[in-house]
Amino acid sequence: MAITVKFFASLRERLGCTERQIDFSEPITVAEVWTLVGDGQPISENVLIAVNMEYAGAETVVRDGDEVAFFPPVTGGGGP
Amino acid sequence: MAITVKFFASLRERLGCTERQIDFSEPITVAEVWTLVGDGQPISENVLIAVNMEYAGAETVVRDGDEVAFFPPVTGGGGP
Amino acid sequence: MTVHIINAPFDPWQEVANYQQAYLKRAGRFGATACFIGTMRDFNEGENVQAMELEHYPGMTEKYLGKLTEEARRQWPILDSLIIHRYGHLQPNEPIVLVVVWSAHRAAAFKACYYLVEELKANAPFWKKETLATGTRWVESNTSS
Amino acid sequence: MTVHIINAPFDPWQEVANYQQAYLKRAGRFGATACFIGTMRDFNEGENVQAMELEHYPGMTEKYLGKLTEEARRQWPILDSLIIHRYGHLQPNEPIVLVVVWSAHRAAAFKACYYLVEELKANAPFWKKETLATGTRWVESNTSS
Repeated sequence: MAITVKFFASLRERLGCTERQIDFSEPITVAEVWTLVGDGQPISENVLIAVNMEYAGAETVVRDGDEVAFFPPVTGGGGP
Repeated sequence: MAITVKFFASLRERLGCTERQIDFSEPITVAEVWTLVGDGQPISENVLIAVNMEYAGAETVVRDGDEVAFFPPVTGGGGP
Repeated sequence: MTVHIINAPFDPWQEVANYQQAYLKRAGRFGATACFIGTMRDFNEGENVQAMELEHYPGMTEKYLGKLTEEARRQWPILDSLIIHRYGHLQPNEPIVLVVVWSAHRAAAFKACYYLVEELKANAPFWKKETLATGTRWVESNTSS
Repeated sequence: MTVHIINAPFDPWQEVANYQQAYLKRAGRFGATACFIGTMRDFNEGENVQAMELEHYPGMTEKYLGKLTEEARRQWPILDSLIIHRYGHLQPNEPIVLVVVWSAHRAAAFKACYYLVEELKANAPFWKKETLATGTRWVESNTSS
């Protein structure tokens, strides 16, 4: 089983990675994905998670072909 | 002493008058102005009053040169 | 802080673009623009409306809207505002009123714009007379929303 | 119900005029148009901002804003909506986001527009990186208002 992992914004810069693939054989949670791709620390409250482009929690189980994204708090819209 | 009295919208049509002057010798309230210019009935809650282009109550005392206006509830802005 | 009471059709998007162009000396300062446009519909209370006569109280209208603008400025940190209101003969689909507020942040812009629109509808001395297929009628009261 | 995510400057007033022109088949039905424009300022947290890079999550942005629009439509009787959001390289005073809602009555238009703007700012996957005189910095959090 394989998933795509994406990083955005300051997290992308900090981890030095935009996108990577990871393989696994057992069902796996987003938190476990983070242990494979993250910075060695537990997921911070300042890291948001999306699975298949929808917001998700760290306990979400990911499946073959899923896209998991990690990113910092969003800052879109007008003004600062 | 003389004041100008104006009527607007459905009230203007009902009374058949846009503007008139009235003369008086004693201080006079808006309610008393209405008895001179109105339809013979007490001022209805559906008649709004402005004195010198500001909303006012029926007990307001008017002075020489004032402009008193009577009109129905307003219906400006968008939509109906 | 500008109020125009006009008796000819206007293009609200063009007006606000022009105003903002003239206002560009404040470019970079405003982060939020909130805007409302009220447009004449072709139906009201179940009837087709063919045209409308919009009467107002010249002088009091400008005075009231000027005071309203000042009150909004006291309540919120707004940078500028523009109100344009039609009077006279209107056809369906023509804009009746434009209210625009510029501010550094969105909450002030939204709240001030909403305030101006609600107060204008509640108190500005305008009256609508609709032309239906069967004749004319004065609109008796504004909808509450 | 339209969402555009674009990477070039846009004129919000022209866009909304064009959209409304295309949308005129509904002329006479909408009595209220509420509109919000977020514009890049040249200052933030006491510093002059010279430029901005706006990153987003292609795919998720469109998906999120599409769902948001559907949710607004469920909550209020809105006739149409238009959202345009920039990404890429921005200069001060350039519009970042345009949100427009058309409805028969003003309450629905105002409330839906406010809802879309607040939810967009809170959750749409965009990130701002500012260029200051001293270097670049990621904006860490949105202002609450």
